[in-house]
Amino acid sequence: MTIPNISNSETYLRMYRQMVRIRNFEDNANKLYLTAKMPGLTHMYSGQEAVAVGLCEALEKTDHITSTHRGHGHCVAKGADFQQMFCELLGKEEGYCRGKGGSMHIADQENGNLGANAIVGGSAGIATGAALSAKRLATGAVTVCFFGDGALGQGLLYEVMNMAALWSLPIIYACENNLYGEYTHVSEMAAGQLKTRASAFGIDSFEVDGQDVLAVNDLAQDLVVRARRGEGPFFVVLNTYRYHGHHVGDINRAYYRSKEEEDEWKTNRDPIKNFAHWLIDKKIIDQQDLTEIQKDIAAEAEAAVIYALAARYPSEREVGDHVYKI
Amino acid sequence: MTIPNISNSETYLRMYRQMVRIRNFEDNANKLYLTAKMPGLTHMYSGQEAVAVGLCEALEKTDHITSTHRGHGHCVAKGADFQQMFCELLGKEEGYCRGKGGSMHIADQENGNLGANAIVGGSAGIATGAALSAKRLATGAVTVCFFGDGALGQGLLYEVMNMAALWSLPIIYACENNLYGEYTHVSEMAAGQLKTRASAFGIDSFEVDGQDVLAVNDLAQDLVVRARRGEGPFFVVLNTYRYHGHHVGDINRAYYRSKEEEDEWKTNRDPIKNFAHWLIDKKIIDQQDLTEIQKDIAAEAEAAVIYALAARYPSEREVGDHVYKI
Amino acid sequence: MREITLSQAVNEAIAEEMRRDPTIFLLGEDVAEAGTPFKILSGLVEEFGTERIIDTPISEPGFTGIAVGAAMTGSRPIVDLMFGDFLTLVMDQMVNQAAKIHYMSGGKLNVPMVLRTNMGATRRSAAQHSQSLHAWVCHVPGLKVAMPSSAYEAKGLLKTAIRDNNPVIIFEDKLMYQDKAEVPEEEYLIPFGEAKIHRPGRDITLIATSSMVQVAQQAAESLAQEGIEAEVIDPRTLVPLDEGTLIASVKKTSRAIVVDEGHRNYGITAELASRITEKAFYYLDAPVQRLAAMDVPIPFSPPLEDLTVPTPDRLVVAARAALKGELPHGA
Amino acid sequence: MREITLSQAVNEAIAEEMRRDPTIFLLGEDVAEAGTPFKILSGLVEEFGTERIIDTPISEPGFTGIAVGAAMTGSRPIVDLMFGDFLTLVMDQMVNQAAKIHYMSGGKLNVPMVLRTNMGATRRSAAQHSQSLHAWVCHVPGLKVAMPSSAYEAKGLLKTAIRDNNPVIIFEDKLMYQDKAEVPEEEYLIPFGEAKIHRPGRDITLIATSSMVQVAQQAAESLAQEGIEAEVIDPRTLVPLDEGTLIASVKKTSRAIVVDEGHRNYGITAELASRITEKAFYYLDAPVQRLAAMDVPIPFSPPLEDLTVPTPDRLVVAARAALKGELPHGA
Ligand SMILES: Cc1ncc(C[n+]2csc(CCOP(=O)(O)OP(=O)(O)O)c2C)c(N)n1
Ligand SMILES: Cc1ncc(C[n+]2csc(CCOP(=O)(O)OP(=O)(O)O)c2C)c(N)n1
Ligand SMILES: [Mg+2]
Ligand SMILES: [Mg+2]
Repeated sequence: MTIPNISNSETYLRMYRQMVRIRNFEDNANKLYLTAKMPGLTHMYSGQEAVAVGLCEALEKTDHITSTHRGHGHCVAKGADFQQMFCELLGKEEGYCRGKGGSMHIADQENGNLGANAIVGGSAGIATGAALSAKRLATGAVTVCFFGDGALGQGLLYEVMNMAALWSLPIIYACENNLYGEYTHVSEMAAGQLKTRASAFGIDSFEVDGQDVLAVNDLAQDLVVRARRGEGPFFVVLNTYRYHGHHVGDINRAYYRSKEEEDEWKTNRDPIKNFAHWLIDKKIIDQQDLTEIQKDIAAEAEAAVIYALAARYPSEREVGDHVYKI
Repeated sequence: MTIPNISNSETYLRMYRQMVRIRNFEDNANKLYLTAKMPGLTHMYSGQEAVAVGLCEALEKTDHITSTHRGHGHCVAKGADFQQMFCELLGKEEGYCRGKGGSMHIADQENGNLGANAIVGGSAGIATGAALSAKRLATGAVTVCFFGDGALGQGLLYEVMNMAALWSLPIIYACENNLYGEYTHVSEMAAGQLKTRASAFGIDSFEVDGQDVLAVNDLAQDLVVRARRGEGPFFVVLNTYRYHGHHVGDINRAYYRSKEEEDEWKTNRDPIKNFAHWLIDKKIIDQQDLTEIQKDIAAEAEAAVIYALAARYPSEREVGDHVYKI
Repeated sequence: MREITLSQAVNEAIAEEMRRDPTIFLLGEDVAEAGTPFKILSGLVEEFGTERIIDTPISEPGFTGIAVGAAMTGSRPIVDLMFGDFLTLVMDQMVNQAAKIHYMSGGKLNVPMVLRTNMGATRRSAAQHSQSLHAWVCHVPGLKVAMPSSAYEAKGLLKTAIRDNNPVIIFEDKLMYQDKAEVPEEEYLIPFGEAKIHRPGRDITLIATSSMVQVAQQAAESLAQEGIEAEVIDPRTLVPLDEGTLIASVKKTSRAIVVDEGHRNYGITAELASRITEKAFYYLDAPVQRLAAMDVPIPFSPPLEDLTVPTPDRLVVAARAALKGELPHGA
Repeated sequence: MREITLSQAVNEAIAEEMRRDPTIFLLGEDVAEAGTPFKILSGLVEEFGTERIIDTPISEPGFTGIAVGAAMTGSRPIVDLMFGDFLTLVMDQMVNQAAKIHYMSGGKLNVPMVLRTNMGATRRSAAQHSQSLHAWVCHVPGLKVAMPSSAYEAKGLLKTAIRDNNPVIIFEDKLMYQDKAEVPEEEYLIPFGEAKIHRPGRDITLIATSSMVQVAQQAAESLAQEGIEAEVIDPRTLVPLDEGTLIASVKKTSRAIVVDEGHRNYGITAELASRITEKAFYYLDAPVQRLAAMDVPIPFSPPLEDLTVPTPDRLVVAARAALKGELPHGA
């Protein structure tokens, strides 16, 4: 792992906090599902925290991201607050989308999150368009397009990467390779080497350990600077793992992946645990303060859940609003 | 060019004849357009003959091809006859598709031509499906999917190449790089190196001079054998040029390509002229016999045109037929 | 007769047909070991192997196109499109290719394939996983469209679809997969273009598709308690459409309501209402009414989502209005 | 007033709006130096440069998606979709993304974009280049749909579309690009949701879209010679729809025919006929009739192709039948 830079302590701790916040958010979302308090299904990000946090910490608030069906992590990492997020998951009026979007469409425009997307690969066009907009309007904004290994199956991605390359757009395509698309292993879904999918378009492509938040962040910092200078686009494969099932209801997973594999990642490659060790090791924080952080976040999450459970649904009149913007 | 193999004289001459047949077909089609005898527009294949002939001569009748909006050359090369082709171009009952398809949808199932396609890239799925069918039903058939450099913009192609690679399908993706998609140069449409578009999927990829029928045919023979053995898929970029405009009505081309460029290809890189020189050079045929071949073909084409012009339109009752197969 | 779920009915139909005809294969996402997220296809890969139950990458346009090409060359593919909302991704392959190839080739080529997909809201799946988009494909000559309303129809219609020589799209309601119905032990097929009268009645005709047949039947029960005898008819296939049965019923009852879960605006209720009005105009005592999904993207929030779909209560209200000859929507 | 072609009208609308608002840009295939295959956009790249008139690769889903994202982030893109038949390729971006984003985000995000495309047959372009697919997008809440019937409407509707804060799809008839009409020198906009009465009449209402307005006007001329006064109405936008004007007319004339170049089956004529019937039922002396494209893929062969579209003659025959109160199609 990287050599610590003491002037970065703040940043390190913020990254730690954000990863813990994501994990806490997900644990609570899962609980809401298991206790039948959440409508529908949802997809847990737990295990992949270093990806979202490592990348988003390299961005400004005015930079954009697009997200996926597995989008809570991106949303938290880009600066969202728990209360509005839980309200959205429960379909409440105070949710980020007034309860109309739900988990799979959560968006947080103020922080530059253009939204989760329930069409696999569906946000690749949106992200590339945001980058074109930024370039044309000279806003200086960079866009990160998050998508999974499964989205590599979608032709749309190749179409927009080609245009991003032709037009040197300020965008980073972030492929979170968590090894599975639903119940199918990436090796059954993707021929060849993942990285070359983008280098075929002349796009500078990278591969990084998605469990190592500092490695992700270092690379991201570098690419964001370069993208702002007009040297984009870039493509990054981030190797990671999802701890839960494909969605909260996917409990019996033995037919597509082994318990051993899951345990290996959870035990030895957990991005939060490993980063905590490093922080302590490097004397950036001690165990007691870390525990304090964890407690604070747990309390914040719990309060948000309680708030959201008690919050109002949108009024029935709203069903017809927002079909068209006046 | 290749060292002649005297036992191949027959093949050489058949390839020559097929190239001349395509050129004659196109010249007549263009004349029909210019004299306002042909409905609609059509896209000329002239200049690209070595591609269609070099590849199709490596195929059996039972092998499949899919074709494009610029499809007359593929159709002739796969064994179609002039009369039914001209009838189709004129919308006559005796056309390959009873006049219902026209130039952009000409198909010749008996000879394995699954049809031209007016959706750029639209036949990539069909071709790959034919290859899957052949593999599953163990027919031994190989499919060649013809498409232009412009079709590299379509995401569908990447989706099906991925599956062809995952499933080792007996298919050859033949990318005819004639440098333009309509009025736009390939360099404005395609980032990176064309060949790597397929090697990114682990597909064995090749580049060949598409004006050299022997080079094309040598490679094709090799790949067809390998595809039948289950070593497919393959991808080939064939560098070539279209002599006419994008379609017969595209007369003023100076704003997108120079007269000099056109002349260079027509004068120094004509696939038919150069092959004729080679045939004479290698004493496979003399000029007199060549001229005889040309005359025969011209007569065949002329007769077919006269026949087609006089042929009947389908009866009005037919308009409702073939919407569904009973 | 035994009872099975709609999910089992689909599974049986595919298994029976695959045993009969080795040229049939099935492809889609997570169809093999996973048996689809809805577990509809469980067990098929064990019987037929991964050569015939084929897991694909997440490439809807690609694998649909592959099915078209396979269908043109001696195979009879079944495509599993995980959500009906993904029709957006396969329109080119279905509409510009599959639907037109037989016609464009003057009858020489044909495309015997089935696209199985689903429809229906109120599953709290939000706007991109709740649509009922069958109106689009009904508008395309060359495609056939089936809408099973129970396990019984699901099996019989799917078997017919698989044997059809044309591209057929079949929409299953997601919320009905666990619904049971009586299904014969012995083999049966349901011909296309034959509507089914689920309940006879003389006062008003309720024409309903897919899960709306249940809605109509519940409404008919309620209406019966008020002395109103509703006839409930299920067209079963929208293309081809059994116009005759619909019109005969309306000529008898003089009133009709069409109920469907697609959006109301420019949806299939308009076509059915127009066909009836055109051919039974002088028998009608009131305009044919339409009940359909509200013209809004489907909201996630449960209390909002529940407002968007037709319900028995709303149908009963509409029926009472029709019987009074009132115009719909307060016009 | 000066006369300009529909093609010039489109060009002017875009140029005027681009001068006014620097956030507007246009993208599509062969739009810059080539000015599109129809030469509609000639001259724009010279004025606005390749940064604002952007040639794309042949990637309809891709560049449409890019437009959606650009529209969400401060730009107002215009997409040029070369043929309406390619709607098949952009349905996901338009329907699952553009149409729903405002709603799904609870009103926080919006997508001010225009998709310009075309429609119309009899150009001998065969089944994949002749379709009129507007019914599909009319069915999707969140999209607006405009159908200009002349150069005048083309300019005014397009300017309104560009200023709209929602995704708008505009269908131009390919065969009308060279048709001229009077167009004011000064700036004007045509509001959405306001039908235009092209010709007043008391005996029958002819509701026609796009080029079918010309067909209706010709039919009206012929009918006038028989003493039948037809009112010709052009809805101009199908979403939003000016139901009021249509219904007021039918209440006056008691008879109506809807004419459109999309396929008849499950097409837009059904919705318009249903709306009228629902709200003017007791004023109707005959069922609303529908004239539309035949339900076949468009054949290449000219004598066959000409059979597939509505013509003035066919409309006159239908109008006479309606006036006699006959049912359509010999029912
Ligand atoms: C176009 C489309 N196809 C299929 C699905 C169903 N689906 C939802 S998530 C998913 C797997 C996605 O895999 P990946 O991109 O690797 O993301 P992950 O779930 O691993 O985060 C699938 C197939 C969908 N939502 N959209
Ligand atoms: C999906 C689609 N987009 C656009 C077009 C219009 N179009 C027809 S041919 C063509 C250029 C194709 O270029 P290429 O693939 O290189 O083939 P070539 O014409 O050079 O043979 C275009 C853009 C089309 N027919 N289909
Ligand atoms: Mg994954
Ligand atoms: Mg080309």
